[in-house]
Amino acid sequence: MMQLDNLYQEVILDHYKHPENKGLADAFDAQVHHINPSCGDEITLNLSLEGTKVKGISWDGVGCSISQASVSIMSGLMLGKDLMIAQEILDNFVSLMQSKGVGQPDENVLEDAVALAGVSQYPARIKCALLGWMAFKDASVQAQKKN
Amino acid sequence: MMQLDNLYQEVILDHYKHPENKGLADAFDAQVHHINPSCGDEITLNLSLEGTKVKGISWDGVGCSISQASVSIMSGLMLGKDLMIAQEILDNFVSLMQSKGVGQPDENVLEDAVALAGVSQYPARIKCALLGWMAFKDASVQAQKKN
Amino acid sequence: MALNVTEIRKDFPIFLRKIRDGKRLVYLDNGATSQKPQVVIDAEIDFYRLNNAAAHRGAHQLAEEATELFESARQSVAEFLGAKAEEIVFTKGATESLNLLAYSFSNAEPGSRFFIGPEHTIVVSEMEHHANLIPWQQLAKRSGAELKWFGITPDGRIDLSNIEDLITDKTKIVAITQQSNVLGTINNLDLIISKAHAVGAIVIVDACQSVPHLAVDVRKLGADFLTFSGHKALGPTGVGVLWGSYDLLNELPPFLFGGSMIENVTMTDATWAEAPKRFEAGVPNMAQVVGLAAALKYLQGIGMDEIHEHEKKLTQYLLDGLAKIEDISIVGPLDISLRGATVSFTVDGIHPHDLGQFLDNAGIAVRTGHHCAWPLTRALGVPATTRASMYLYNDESDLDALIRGIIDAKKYFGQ
Amino acid sequence: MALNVTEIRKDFPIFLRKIRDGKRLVYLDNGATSQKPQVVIDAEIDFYRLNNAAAHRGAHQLAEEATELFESARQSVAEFLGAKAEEIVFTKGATESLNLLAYSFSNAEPGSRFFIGPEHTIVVSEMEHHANLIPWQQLAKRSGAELKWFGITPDGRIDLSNIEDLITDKTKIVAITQQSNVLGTINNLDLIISKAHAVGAIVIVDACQSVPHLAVDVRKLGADFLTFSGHKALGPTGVGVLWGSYDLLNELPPFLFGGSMIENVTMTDATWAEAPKRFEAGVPNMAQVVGLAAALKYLQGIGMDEIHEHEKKLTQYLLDGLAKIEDISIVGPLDISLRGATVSFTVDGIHPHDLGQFLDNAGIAVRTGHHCAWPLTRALGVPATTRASMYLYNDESDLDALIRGIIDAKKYFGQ
Ligand SMILES: Cc1ncc(COP(=O)(O)O)c(C=O)c1O
Ligand SMILES: Cc1ncc(COP(=O)(O)O)c(C=O)c1O
Repeated sequence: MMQLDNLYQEVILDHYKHPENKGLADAFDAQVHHINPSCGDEITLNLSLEGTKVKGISWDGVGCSISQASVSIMSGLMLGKDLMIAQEILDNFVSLMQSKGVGQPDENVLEDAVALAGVSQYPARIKCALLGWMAFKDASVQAQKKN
Repeated sequence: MMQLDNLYQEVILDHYKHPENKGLADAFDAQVHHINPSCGDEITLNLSLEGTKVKGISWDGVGCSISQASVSIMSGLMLGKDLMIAQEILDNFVSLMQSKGVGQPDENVLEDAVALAGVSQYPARIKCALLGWMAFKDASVQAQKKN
Repeated sequence: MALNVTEIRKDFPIFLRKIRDGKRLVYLDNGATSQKPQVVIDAEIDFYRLNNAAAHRGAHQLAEEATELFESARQSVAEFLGAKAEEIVFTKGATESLNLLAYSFSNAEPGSRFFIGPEHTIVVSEMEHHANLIPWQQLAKRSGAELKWFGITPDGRIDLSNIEDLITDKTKIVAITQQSNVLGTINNLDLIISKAHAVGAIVIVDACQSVPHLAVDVRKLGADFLTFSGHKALGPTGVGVLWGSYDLLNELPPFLFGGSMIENVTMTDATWAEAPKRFEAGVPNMAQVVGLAAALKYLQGIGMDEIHEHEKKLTQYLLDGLAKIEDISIVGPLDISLRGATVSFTVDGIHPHDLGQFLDNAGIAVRTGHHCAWPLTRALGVPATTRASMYLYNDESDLDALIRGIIDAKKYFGQ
Repeated sequence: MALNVTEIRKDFPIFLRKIRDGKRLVYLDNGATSQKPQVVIDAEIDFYRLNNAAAHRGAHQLAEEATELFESARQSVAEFLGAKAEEIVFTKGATESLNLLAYSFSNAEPGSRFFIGPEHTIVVSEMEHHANLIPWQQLAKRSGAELKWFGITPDGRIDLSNIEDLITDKTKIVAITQQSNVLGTINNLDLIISKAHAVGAIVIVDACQSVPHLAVDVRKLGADFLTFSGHKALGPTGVGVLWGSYDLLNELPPFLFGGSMIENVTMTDATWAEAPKRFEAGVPNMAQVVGLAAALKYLQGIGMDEIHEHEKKLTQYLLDGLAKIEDISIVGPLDISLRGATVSFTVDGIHPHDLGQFLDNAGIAVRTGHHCAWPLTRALGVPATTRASMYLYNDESDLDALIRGIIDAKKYFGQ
C-alpha cells in the first residue's frame, strides 16, 4: 500500500470527506463550469473579487477524491490572495503536477496542496487534480474582464 | 529463365509482335473501351455479329505483351464462333486464369490460348490476360441488345 | 468443453510481466482492448520479415506475396463472419468504419438509396458508444435529418416499447450496438432489423463488443452493415472490419479518395473501383490485417461458443460475488441470459477513479469513467462507473482478486 | 560520412530471404513502401508483449504505460519534423491525412477560415499522387470551388510560369507534393508558399516521398499542413502523420467522430477536445505509432543528410548507367540537383509490365504502371513507366543488377 498511501495522503482523504467552501454562494463575479472529458468529473465554481483580491470562492461538483480534495485545498489557499500571488501559486502547482514524481513541492507557497505531490506519478490523475485549479484560472480571467 | 519462359511462351511473343485483328474496323455493332486501372493498359474493341455469330472483331490498344497477345489470340479464336460457344471458351479461359498454375488447359477448346496458362501463376498479370476477353464479353452483351 | 485458462494464458506473453512492484496482472479491461497471443504478434513480424511490399501495387514476388496474404486475410475474416470475401472492407477500426458509412451517406446523390435529407430520420439507442452516436449526430446535422433513439429500461435493456414510433416510413438508418460496452447487455436485434427492413431502412450493427466474444453470422443476423475493431478481438491495433451486404456495399459511394480505389482518373474527375477496393484507398494496413486474420483463427481454434460459455460462467460468478458486497449497485442486467461478460458497477462513497486506482495498486486493471458512452452514464444517473470486462484468459481467480480488492478498497477509503 | 550499406542491410531481416528460387533480393520499390529494420519490428512487439492497453482510457498501469509510449512517440515525431508535439496528429496514412483535411474543410461553417465555396479555387499540380488529387477534386465538387493546377515542364519540373494566374485572391488551398513519386523531382516550395500566404491561402504539403529521404523542418518550410506515411519511412504499415501549424490545426473542425476526441456529449450534440486529440477518434494505432517513432529514431541515427547524400550518389550512378543503354527514355530530371532517388523510365518496344516481370525473375523489385499518378503519366505521353526507387539500404551493386537486367530484357524480348 505504500505507493498508494503516497497518493492518498491523510490530508487528501480529509478534504475529500470534509470539503471546504463547497456549496455555491449566491453572489459572484464569475461562474464557470468545467468538465474532465475523459472521466466525466464536473465542477462549478463561483468567484468574487474585491479589486484584484479574491474575496470569495465557492464550488460544487462531483468527482474522485483527488479532484474534490484538490479543489477544496485550492479554494482555501486562494481565498484572500491577490490575483498576482494566486497566479504564482497556480503556476507552482501546475509544475508540481507535471514533475512526474520528482518535483520538490514548496510548502511555503502550496501549503496543504503539497499533499497532492504524489499525483504527479499517476499521469491519468493529473487532470483530476488540476480540474478545480483550471476552473479558478478561467473564473479569475472572466471576473477581471467583468470588473 | 525457365519459370519466365513458362510465362512468355513463343506463341505469346509472336502474337505480341504480330498481333491479329489489330486496327479498328469501321463497321461494328458494339464498341467498348476497357481499361486496367492498376496499370493503365487500355483496349478498344469493335464487334459485329451476324445473328448470334461473331462476324467481325477488331481492336486497338496499348499494353504489355500478355494483354496484347491475349486479345490477339482471343480475337482469332472467337471469329466465326456462335456466341454460345464463345461464352464457353471464355468461361474456360477464365477458370484457367484462376487456377493458380495447376489448371490443365483444354487445347481443343482454347487452342493458342493454352499458351497463356503460365499467367495463372502470376496473380498480378491475370488482369492483363483477361482485359481483352472482358472487353469481348461486354461487347457481345451490348451487340446482342442492339440487334 | 471448458476452457483451459492456464494453457491459454501461456499463449499471451504479457502475462509474464508483473504489475506495480511484482504483482500478478489481473487484466479485466477487455472492453477497452484485448491482449495479443504470440501467434498474432508472429503473424505481423513474419509479414515484415518475409513478405513486406505494397499489396496490389507491384508485379514482383514480394508484392505478389503481400497481396496474397492480404487477400487471404480477407477470406479468413469473411469465413469468421459467415460472409463473402468481397463484402469485407478493412479500416483502421470500428470508429473509422462507422464514420465511413456516415460520410458515404453524405456523398450519395439525391435518388440514391443512401441519400438522406431533412425528410428522413436516423435511429440509434441511448446505450451507444460515442463512435456509434456522434457520426450520426453529425450526419443528421449535415443532412437535416432527425436523430431519434431507443431508451433503456431500468434493468439496462433496450426499451423497444415505442419501436412503432421510432422506426417509421421516414427512417433511413438504424445504427445499433449488438452488445453494450457498459451494461454488458446483448441486444436481440431481430425485431429491430425486421421492422427496419419493412420500412426500407438500412441497419448498421456496432459489433465491437460482440464479435470478439460470441459467434456472429452476418447472414443469420440479417443486418446490412456490421463493424468491429481488431484490437478488441486479440488482433493488432490499427485495424478494423466493415462488413456490408455486397449489393449495398457495391452501391455505396466511396469515402477516402486516393490510390487503388479508382477505375480511371483525370485532372478533373475520377471513377471508382468495385467494392471492397473502392473503400481501401492508399497502401493498406497490411501487417495488421494479416495479424487480425491470425487472431480470428486463434479464436476459432478455441471455439467462439466455448468462449461465450466460459464468459457466461465467469459473469455469473462475478455477479454472485458482487451481490455479497454491501453498497454495490450493478448497472446492467443481473441475469446472464443475453448478457456479455462486461460488468459495470458503483460503490457507494467511493468514486470509480479512486476504486480503479486502488485496484491497480493490487495489479487489477479495470476501467472507470463514462466508457465513451456518456449519454448512457447520464441516463443511468451516475457520474461514472467501474467496469470489469472479461475474456477467454480470465478465470475465477481474477474475479476473486477483484472482489477482494473492492472489499479492501472499502476499508481503505473508510467506508 | 558515407553509409555502410553492408552493415545497414544487417538491420533489415528481409534481406536474409531469397527471391524466385534463390536469388538475392534487390529491392528498388521504396517509392511504394520501405523495408523494416529489426528495431521497428521490436518496438511493435514490445508494445504488445509488455505495455498493451488502451491509451488515454484507463488509470491502470498498462494504460499509463501505453499512454506514455504513445505520447512520447508523438514527441519523437515532432522532433523529427522540427515541430511541437501538439501539432502531430496520427492517422492511418497520408491518404487519410489528406482526406481528413479535405473533409474538415467541408465541415467548416461559413465565416471559418476553412470554409470553401464556389467563389474559391483549390490549386494542385499535375504531378500529384491520386491521394493528393482526388480528395481536392471531390472537395471542389462538394463546395463548388474550382480546381486548378500547375503543369509540368518537359524536363519534369513543376511549371511555375503561370503562378500569378493560378494563385490569386480566390485561392483557398494549395496542395502540392514536395517530391514526385514518379519523376523524382523535388519541388522548391518557397515561391509557392510565399505567394499562397500572400493571398491568405492554406498550403498543404504531401511529403510522402520527401520526409523519409531528406531532412524536413516544418518551421523552415513554412507550410501550414504536411503529411507523410510511416510505411515509406521504415515504419510499420497502418500509420501516418499529419502535421499542422498549431493555431490552424486547433481551429480546424474535426473529421472522424467517436471516443477520445470529445469534450462533452449528449444524445443530440457534442463538443470537441483540443488538437491533436480532436483528430484521433477511437482507440489509436498504438503499436504502429510506437514503431514509427523507432523508425524515425533509426533514420536519425544514420542521419537524414547522410541518407540524402547517399541517395544522390546512387541516383547519379543509375542515371549514368541508364544513359548507356539504347532506347531508354528517362521521365523526370536528368540532373541530380533538387532530385530524389526515384528514377522512372521507358524502354522502346518493351512494355513496363514485361520489363518488371523480367526483372522480378532476376530478384529485382521495381514498380511499373502509372504509380497512382495517372494524369501525370498521361501528360508525359506514355502508357506506363518502370520505376526504380532507392533507399539507404541500396548500393551500386543493386543498380548494376538493374542495369544488367534491363540489357538482358532487351535481348529476351528481342529488341
Ligand atoms: C507522393 C505520394 N503521396 C501520397 C501517397 C499515399 O500514401 P499512402 O498510400 O501511404 O496513404 C503516396 C504513396 O503511395 C505517395 O507516393
Ligand atoms: C461498442 C463500441 N463501439 C465502438 C467502439 C470504438 O472502437 P475503436 O475505438 O476501436 O474504433 C468501441 C470501443 O472503443 C466499443 O466498445
